Amino acid sequence: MPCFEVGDSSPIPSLPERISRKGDPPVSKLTSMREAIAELVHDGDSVAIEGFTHLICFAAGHEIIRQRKRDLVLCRLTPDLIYDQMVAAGCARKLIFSYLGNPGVGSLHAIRRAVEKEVPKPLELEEYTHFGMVARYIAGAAGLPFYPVRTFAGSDLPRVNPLIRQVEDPYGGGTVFVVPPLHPDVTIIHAQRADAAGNAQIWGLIGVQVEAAFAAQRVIVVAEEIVDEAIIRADPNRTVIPALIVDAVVHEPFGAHPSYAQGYYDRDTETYIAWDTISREHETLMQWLDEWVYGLSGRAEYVEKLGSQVWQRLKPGDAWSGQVNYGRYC
Amino acid sequence: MPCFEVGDSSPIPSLPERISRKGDPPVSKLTSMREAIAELVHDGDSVAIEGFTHLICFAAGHEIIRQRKRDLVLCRLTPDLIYDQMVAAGCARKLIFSYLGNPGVGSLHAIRRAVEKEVPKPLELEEYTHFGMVARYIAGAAGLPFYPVRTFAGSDLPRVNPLIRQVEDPYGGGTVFVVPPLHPDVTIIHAQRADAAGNAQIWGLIGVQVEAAFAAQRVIVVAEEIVDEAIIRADPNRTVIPALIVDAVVHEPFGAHPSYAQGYYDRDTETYIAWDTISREHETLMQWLDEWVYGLSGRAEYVEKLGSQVWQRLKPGDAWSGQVNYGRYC
Amino acid sequence: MNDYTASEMMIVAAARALADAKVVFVGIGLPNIACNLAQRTVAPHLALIYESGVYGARPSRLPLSIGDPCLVSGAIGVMPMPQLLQYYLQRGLIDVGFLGSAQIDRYGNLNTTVIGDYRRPKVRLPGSGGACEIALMCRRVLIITRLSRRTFVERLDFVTSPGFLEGGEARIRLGCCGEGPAAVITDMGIFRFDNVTREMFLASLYPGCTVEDVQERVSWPLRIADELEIITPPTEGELRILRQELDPAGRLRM
Amino acid sequence: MNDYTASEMMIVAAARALADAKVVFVGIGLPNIACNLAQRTVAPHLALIYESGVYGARPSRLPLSIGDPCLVSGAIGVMPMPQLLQYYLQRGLIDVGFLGSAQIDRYGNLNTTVIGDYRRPKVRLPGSGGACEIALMCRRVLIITRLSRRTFVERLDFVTSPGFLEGGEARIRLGCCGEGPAAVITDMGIFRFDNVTREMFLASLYPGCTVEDVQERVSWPLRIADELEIITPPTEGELRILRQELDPAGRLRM
Repeated sequence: MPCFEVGDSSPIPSLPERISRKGDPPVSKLTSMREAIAELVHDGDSVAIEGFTHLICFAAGHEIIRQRKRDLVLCRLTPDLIYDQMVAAGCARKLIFSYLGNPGVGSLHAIRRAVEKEVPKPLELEEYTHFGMVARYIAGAAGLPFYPVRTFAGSDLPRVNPLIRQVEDPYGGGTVFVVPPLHPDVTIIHAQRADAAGNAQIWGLIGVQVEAAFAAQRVIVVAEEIVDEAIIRADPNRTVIPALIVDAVVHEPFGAHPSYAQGYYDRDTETYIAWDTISREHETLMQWLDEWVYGLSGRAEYVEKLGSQVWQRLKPGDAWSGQVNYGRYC
Repeated sequence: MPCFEVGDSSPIPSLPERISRKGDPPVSKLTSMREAIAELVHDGDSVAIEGFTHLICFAAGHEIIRQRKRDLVLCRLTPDLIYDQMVAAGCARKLIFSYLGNPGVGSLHAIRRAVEKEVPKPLELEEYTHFGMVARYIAGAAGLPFYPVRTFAGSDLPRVNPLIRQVEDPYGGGTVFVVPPLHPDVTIIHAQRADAAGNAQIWGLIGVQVEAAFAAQRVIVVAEEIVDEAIIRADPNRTVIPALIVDAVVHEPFGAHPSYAQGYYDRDTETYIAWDTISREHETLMQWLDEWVYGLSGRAEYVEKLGSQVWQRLKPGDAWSGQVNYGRYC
Repeated sequence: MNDYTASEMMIVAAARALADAKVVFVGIGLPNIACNLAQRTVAPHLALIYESGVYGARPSRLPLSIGDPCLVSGAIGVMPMPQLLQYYLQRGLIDVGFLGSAQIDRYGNLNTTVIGDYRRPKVRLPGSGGACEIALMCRRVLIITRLSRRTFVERLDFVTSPGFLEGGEARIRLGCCGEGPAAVITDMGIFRFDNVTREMFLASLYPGCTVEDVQERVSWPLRIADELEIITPPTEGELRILRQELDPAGRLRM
Repeated sequence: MNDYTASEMMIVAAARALADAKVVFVGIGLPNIACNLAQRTVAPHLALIYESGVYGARPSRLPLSIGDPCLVSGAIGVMPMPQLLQYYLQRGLIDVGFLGSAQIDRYGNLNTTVIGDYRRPKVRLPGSGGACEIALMCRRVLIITRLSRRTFVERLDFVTSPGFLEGGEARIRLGCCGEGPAAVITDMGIFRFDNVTREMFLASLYPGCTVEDVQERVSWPLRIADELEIITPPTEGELRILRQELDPAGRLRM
């Protein structure tokens, strides 16, 4: 029985090369999206572009499509439009997921076509619940061989997914389900701000981004703003990703659209609703990809093509956090 | 074999009464320290006054001593001065812990006297590593029957603590150590600020406070400042404890001294160093308790007795966090 | 105001079911509207929790998704998903969870995964998302779904989220912390579950609906309460809030 | 500047051992001074991690405790302990951990728990704290302790933190992610560990110290490197930083 698939590395991760490669905090890792994807995402890799509704890095997904990466294992709780597009473009061979829908709208038609009709090609599914996926990332981030959860009991999911197993509680409480660690080859994190070394801060929904990053072999941080390290150090409790685990930093304003960045721009629900029509036929979807992905050089052109009226519509009002005093101790 | 001791409740916590008692967020739970301890801490209870160096609620510990609570099972990673004082005062029958020292200074003499010489009475020890204790709190907070950790291997601790057990990794990685959940009867959390319902925000070291609170049956929040709910809602990512799990809220400025509150007052290292002398003999320690605990009505008198010079010495300079924009969406 | 749609009645019934709830796990779509209506009527202090990581949301608009930014600004707390799923949901702190379903059987088991065979599905549905853990861990589960023989089936093609399994004590033997489905709120009436057999029975009807209407849309022979309650129609107050604040576009009136 | 104390030499030797380290788990006391000295000399980009939950600290003063507020203000990140212990330490991201000990045996196993019997101890020591997981999970462990026959014992009263256990392959069979002790830095010289037997051997001496001085303070017959290195004494620069910035009170000179 294959107990570790692509995306699962050995239960005891040893990361000597990572530390020596990434360890120097002051080194700038700033690069372009094109270079980051070219260097760090390879055909056949397992890839996690996470973010629960919030901060989904569409800019990275589009660049992967443009560079015609193939045979990827795509990991995400909710594949969302971004993986629907990547599957339609033929980038993926497999999905590891927990909810296959366009939230509040309906189906993800491209993924359904791949599963039900093998268009443009077959797509393997490895399925969990949200909590099951979250637990796989936790185990990956924590360097644990498995993670116990009280979900799955009574469900048919363990019957169709042999990676969901059980262990006996040594304190007499019966059996409990467990999942194995998920170690994506690459995790791509979108953040509101980061410094050039990759220390990143997020506010609003954090989802499972921290776990997905620590679980991964390589991490790309994409940020709305690149800030001085002093901004990060002024509020260390806000830091979610340390430079220590980051391989590349990309400055890509509006890189999450039609997902959103709290405080920067709103979720573009119109695009999510429109996708239902665009994606119903493979041909119209491919036309959309031609126009909005293949036909553009990158996110800057996408932002321009979308036009200022859209950005105006998506601009939120202000709601400031207030600030706290950490104190100066000397 | 007793697999659940005091402080361990059933592996599936059902908390119907808790929800109905604490659920209404807008209800004020403000009370005095005296009433909170009298109502919520009972003889024989397991009690966690957590906070890793930071935000240790000495005010609550002193009130427990004043009210002459008995037979408590005291849970804390580092018993620190506060449990040394409570043990000397005869409040405790057992410690669940992982590091028994006065950090950077030396021994905790009262606890050593209890263990080595049964003065003033015997003290049972249940011992873990830091990570083991943290894992017990995580299991408690998460409603899990056990929690896996890669520590303990090769150590003698599992030999002397039968609650540290092993399970077999169902993915073929060998055995892994586990600890059972810790469910304190009461957890006392000190925070920089909270609203009257108990929603609490902390910055600086958070330690294991969140886990200790969610693991507990009852929670007392003690805060340096009581703020309007709007302050909490302005920065929701800063919230660590929700009113949902809080039974009482106490406003107790300087309640953590000689521990500290980041941005409010410094750790009083002089007191930590002086404790080494005070606590070397049971008699001098009891005289100190007479003067600083039994002889005072509460924290307000302690603050006054300590004197403005000390508070001036402990006052930090300013180091503001800056603020972030959450955005107004309507 | 006397004319209202079946959808409106369904939402109102769902909101009323939250009268004694303190903490609710909010789903998107109908449950979202019901929770917001409850907060404005029977349960003013209802704390809304979203699995995206939000506690104590005060949405200023009706969000399309459970991860909408309007749920974050002004919330009491926002946290990583591991914390919400483990410390709130798995810890047993949530009163009520709402679920919908593509298929439901008489024991309240739900299928949102596939129609047909799992490996070669006729229709690939979204899957569990958080439904399985909500079904297992919330103290009570309210199911909202419209009546139809395609939905109310003899046998599920796939069990995504367990209700009472094969009935009787089966769920208790699972050892999960939630008590299971409390009601199925449909567009014609409300089902509850027998305390012993755990089979659902028709407990109440909306005004103007009959037992026959319901039976026609359920694949198994219905069990019916001895005293079938007739639900009070939506009040003017309920309809006003629903139409003016929560459904200004009138989608529930279509 | 030619006169320096054994304590100063020991700190300087420990700091130099961090020359190629990127991320160090900082303990309190001597390790704390050594890490700060390394950051100012051989390892300017050294990231300091404290198990209290701090990453990338820039302490403005020498803290008495690893939870001091000066470690928080101006740090890169501050996080709950579960995150630091699991995602950094257990995940294998930390290069070097420092440990002290009350007892150490020839395989680098450490005892900080009890002298005497565990149930009826002659002396109750602090216990593990984070030492056991640091010993298991940091890639390399540096042990700092003063030489004495009470410390360097034939057999530990209690194994708090495993080194190479009974030597040879024993540690590898544990399956932990760290490689084990790399060196024992004392006040007279430095021990390293044989690659096969995993027994410690005297690898270098400080100027003016002899093998006999060391043997006198170790309970077992010493193994000694074929070519015993003599450590370069503290440089003027090292001593200046140590005395002016890190130990102005002169505690290391006593």
